[in-house]
Amino acid sequence: MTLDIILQAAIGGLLMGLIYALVAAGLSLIFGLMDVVNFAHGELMMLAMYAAFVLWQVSGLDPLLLLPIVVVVMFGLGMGVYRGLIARALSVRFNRGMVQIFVTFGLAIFIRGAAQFTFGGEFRSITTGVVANRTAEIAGVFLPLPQVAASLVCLAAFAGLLLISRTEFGHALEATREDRDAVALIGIDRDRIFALGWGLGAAAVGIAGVMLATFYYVSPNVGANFAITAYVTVALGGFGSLGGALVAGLLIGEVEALTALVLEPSLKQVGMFVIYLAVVLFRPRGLFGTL
Amino acid sequence: MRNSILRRRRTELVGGAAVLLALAVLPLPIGDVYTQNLIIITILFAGLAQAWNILGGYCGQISLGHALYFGFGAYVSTLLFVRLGIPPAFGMLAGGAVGGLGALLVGWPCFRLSGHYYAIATVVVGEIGWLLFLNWDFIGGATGVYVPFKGDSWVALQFRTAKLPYHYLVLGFAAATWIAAFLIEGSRWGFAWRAVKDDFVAARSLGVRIFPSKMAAAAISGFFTGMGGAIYAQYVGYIDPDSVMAGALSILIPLPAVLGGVGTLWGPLLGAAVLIPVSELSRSYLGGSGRGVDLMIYGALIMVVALARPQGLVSLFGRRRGGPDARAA
Amino acid sequence: MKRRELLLSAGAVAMAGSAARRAQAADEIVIGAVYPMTGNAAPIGADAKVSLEMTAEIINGSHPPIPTLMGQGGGLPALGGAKIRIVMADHQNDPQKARAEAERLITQDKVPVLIGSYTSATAATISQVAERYEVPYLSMDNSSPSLSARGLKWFFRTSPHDEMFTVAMFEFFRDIGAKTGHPVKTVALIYEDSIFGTDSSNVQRALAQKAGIKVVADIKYRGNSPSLSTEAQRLKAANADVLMPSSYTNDAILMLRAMNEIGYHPRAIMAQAAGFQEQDFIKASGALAEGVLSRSSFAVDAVKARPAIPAVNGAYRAKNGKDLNDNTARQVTGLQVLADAINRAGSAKPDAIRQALVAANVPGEQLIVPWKGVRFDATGQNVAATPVIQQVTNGTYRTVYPFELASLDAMWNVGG
Amino acid sequence: MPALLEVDGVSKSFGGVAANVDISFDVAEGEMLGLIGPNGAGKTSLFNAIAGEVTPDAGEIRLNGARISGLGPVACAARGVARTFQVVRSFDSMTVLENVMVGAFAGARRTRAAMTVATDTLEFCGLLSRADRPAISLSPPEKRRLEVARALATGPRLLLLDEMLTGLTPTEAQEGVALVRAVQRRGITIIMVEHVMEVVLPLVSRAVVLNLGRVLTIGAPAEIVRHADVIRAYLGDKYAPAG
Repeated sequence: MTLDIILQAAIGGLLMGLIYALVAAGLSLIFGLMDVVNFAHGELMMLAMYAAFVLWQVSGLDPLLLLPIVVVVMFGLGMGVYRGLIARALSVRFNRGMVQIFVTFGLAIFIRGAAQFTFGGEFRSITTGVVANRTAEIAGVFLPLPQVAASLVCLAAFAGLLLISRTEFGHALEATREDRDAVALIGIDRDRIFALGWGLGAAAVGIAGVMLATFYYVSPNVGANFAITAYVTVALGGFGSLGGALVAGLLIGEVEALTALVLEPSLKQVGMFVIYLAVVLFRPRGLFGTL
Repeated sequence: MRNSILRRRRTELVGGAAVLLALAVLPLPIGDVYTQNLIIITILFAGLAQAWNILGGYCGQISLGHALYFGFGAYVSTLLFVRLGIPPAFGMLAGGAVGGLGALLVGWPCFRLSGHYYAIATVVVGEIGWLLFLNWDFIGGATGVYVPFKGDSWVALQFRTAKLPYHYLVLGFAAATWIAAFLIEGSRWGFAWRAVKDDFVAARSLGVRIFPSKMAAAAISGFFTGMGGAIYAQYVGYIDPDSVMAGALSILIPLPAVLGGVGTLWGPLLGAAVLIPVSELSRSYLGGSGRGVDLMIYGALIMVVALARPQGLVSLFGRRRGGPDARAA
Repeated sequence: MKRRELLLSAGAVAMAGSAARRAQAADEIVIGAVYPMTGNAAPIGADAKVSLEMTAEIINGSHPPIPTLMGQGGGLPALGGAKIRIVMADHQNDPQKARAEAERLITQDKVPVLIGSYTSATAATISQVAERYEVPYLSMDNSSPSLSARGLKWFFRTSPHDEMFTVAMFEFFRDIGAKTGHPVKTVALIYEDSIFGTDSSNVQRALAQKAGIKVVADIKYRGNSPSLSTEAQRLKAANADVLMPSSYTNDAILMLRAMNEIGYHPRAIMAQAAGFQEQDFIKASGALAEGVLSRSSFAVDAVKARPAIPAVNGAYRAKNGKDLNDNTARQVTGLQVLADAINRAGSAKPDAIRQALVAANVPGEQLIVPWKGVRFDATGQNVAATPVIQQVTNGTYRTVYPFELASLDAMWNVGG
Repeated sequence: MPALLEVDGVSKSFGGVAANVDISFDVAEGEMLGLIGPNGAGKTSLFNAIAGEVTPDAGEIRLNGARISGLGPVACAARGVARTFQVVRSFDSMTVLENVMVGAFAGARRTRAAMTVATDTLEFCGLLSRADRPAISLSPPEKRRLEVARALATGPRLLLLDEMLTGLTPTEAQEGVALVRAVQRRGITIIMVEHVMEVVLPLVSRAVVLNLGRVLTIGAPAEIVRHADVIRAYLGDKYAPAG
């Protein structure tokens, strides 16, 4: 267990951690805004991966160039999901918490079936691109370029989200988060804010999806592989806190990578879960949670 | 006026007996094994949904990790039978006890959390349990455990091809969960738990002890879920972590209760009667195409029912307690 | 009572649906095939559906005779040219659903025999149902050794199981070592934490010890996990002569990429097929797959020894756009053996089929697979199923062992 | 008459904000005490301290000589302290009768006994006609009555009413007052928190006036009204009496 092995695993953990963080950021944004845990979040990412794959297959362009298109598509999809489903789920008078969980769960199954129906079950991969299959080596440590590009884009996305939170729309988001009912008094159209919030959340997970598609396979069930990591990241970081999602994502990426080094890799997720439970039991709201 | 509750409970008891009788007679005219199997699975999941309902419905704790207790029950009963020769008729109760104990162990830390934090914590605990069982060689790990067939016997809960014995076994199980829910609804616990669910601050101010209420509900819910796991193991004849402890099961167990009507006596049964046949039939008759159509139908059904009937399908049958019709004031 | 009508109506729908199916033509034999049509292994189910239906067409159809078992067409001669029909069922890789589908096929579709099922967990419950209903279950492509070790009377398996596959791997190591002067001293095992991975690695560990080869890494990894970079890192550290993975398709793709990302190119990879034999894997891995060795029960390039390959493979390629592989070739062979057994039994009665299967003795030349033949032992296992070793050479698997069947010499840079 | 409740030097601050500072007073058995003061005077914080929701930083609260501060709401309820909430907290998934039964179970063991207690309490509070209606369908004043009924059903010795009469129409207020008087006639000690003086002063025998977390004055309603500081606290300096 020499030093460079640990360093290499740590780097791998860092790169994956940033992706977990961005996936979680979308989830945290939506939860923070309206107390809704989107159990179809992994499936939204899967749709973004398929969108990137299809556009790449049709156009032959580098997936990084396709990023803006997919982000816009996902933004629209996010708003559509809100208006079509979530708005109704929120207006329910009974068992709202439960209805919201199982509506998003039903959506997840539906999207998985639709993906299977449209694309079939094959495992597809984007095999070309400026960074595809290339690795930089610095002092014995290997930096796979697709992951590095993905991490940089995720960081940029985080910066974007933080910037947005500074803008007027961002303040409206924050205000709505603070007190959903009061904002109506000062002329903020709550529904529009929720729809934009969902659009933003879907766009964030869409970015993570496109970047993931550059080095990870695409299949109808790939969303499930990342779902539980995203929920743990959000709950650990604290629902509604973007900074929390970033820190928690990195922490979980590291813990997962280093546990796989020490324990039987099949148990690597257990390391991550135990840390989550330890933190949450003493700080129920997570590391930076305010809700 | 005074005994409106007693009158309602008497009609529920009569209704319960009628349904029990109907379900007891139901399989007799049906010769087709597939349909009998469908009914058995439906009743089993109706019982499991009612078991979950005791914690999730009456006490308001949305646990998304019940597959853990289901798995405990399945493994305890099967290992006692396969390795120690203890017949599942008793193994089932041991399985239930371990399920209840598991629910207490999980509840102890997790009940300090509330709302979505609690739900996510139960998902995580469920995953940990599944991963540990997957890597635990003593219990067979990923290879799973075969339940050897030793001949038709009620004690060993094994029958070669006969379906009726299994039908009455799961019917007994579902009836037990229904009776438990019925007794809870009318008891001091039932009122306390429902108060905890609706508003624990108000409940606390009336002397209701919050944490013990949740733990009691969890123990009973875990016990019946564990028992359901033991029955499932005897019925299927093979168990492995993926089939008795996976996350998908933790969603399937509460689903009928949520769609049928949470915190009601008939919700879980009605939800199971609609949901399970649809998912089984859509898979059997549409799954073969491999186009995922059955998943689309299943997903769409969940969304439509959850949105159209937030209080559950049970609210279609007259003004059920738990809130008037959605359109009322 | 409201609820009872609901249940009855559901039951009625089920029976109506199946009744329409059961009105089969008098001289038709329905075979129930239980495969994963949705879920992670969906592509396997889709390919199985094509390979089985293609084989049925060869057996039933009128076409110039193909020099293979039941290749003359025109249905089953001993049953007046009866046609065989395949009914696919979806088990979604869930043992309980596999059990329900098996029972449905037996009781509703009245199938006299079941075939399936790719994943070993589902084979466990299907074979139990077959045993209880006394209907033969012919496992086409389940490779877990524990399945045939349960003393089941109605269980048959044409395909070799992991132990027989692994024996072929170590025989290859011995012979290639002698031939090139570079024997294998160390191996690294990496396997999925499912029944397939666990069984396969247990056999590999035992045979490595017997062959005096040191296992320098023994890594059980989480299936479908988001990243395998740390696992690849541990393999790189071990740097064994041969890496022996047991993975399904998605993990196989991810594993090769993870190793490439940290600059680790194993000197040799000997895969327990499954994911590594899939077209998706080769397409997705591109150059990374070059030189990957894998055990296989099929050698598409062994045309000299198996003249029927071009015709059968051509028919499959016409329908599915790709060559037969380890899984689909075993499905074709299994169905041929079954059709021959039914024909020899001269009846569609499950017990007659079972007797015919017990008496089966098909010489290798009559198959498309390079086995010595098909002979079932007391446990229902085909003991004459001798696998080959293949190597990916510019994008396709070419047979490299046994040397007499090889279409080219193996690229072997162990101990170089 | 021995003091039922002794509030002895209670102080409580929330993150630097001193909600209560060194508050002391006694409440005799069967008395009706008012707890008044402008918004933000620390009434609710003190009220919650007595009900056990909040643990005082300093000082003690004793019921019948035994300390109850810091024991938590459940222990307080068990010792006979019942309360209503300023913002109504009814159990929406239950009927009116069932809501009250939850309170009744504090004393009753068996369901039938609890049902009897609940039914009698509903009759006493004039809600019997609504017994089988879902709690969620009641009008706001009816919901306030339900809270009182629920609290009464626990068989309390001390009833804490949190702004029960504010925001009511004159007729509703009158019905509310009639109910409070009826409760007092049953010998239950009552502390009424209100910020509208005209409503509470005619009802209570004594009132504790709080301002900025401190006790401004304690006394009979007649003295309270003329007390300079009270006027200034409520109406601001402009109206302070001359001299």
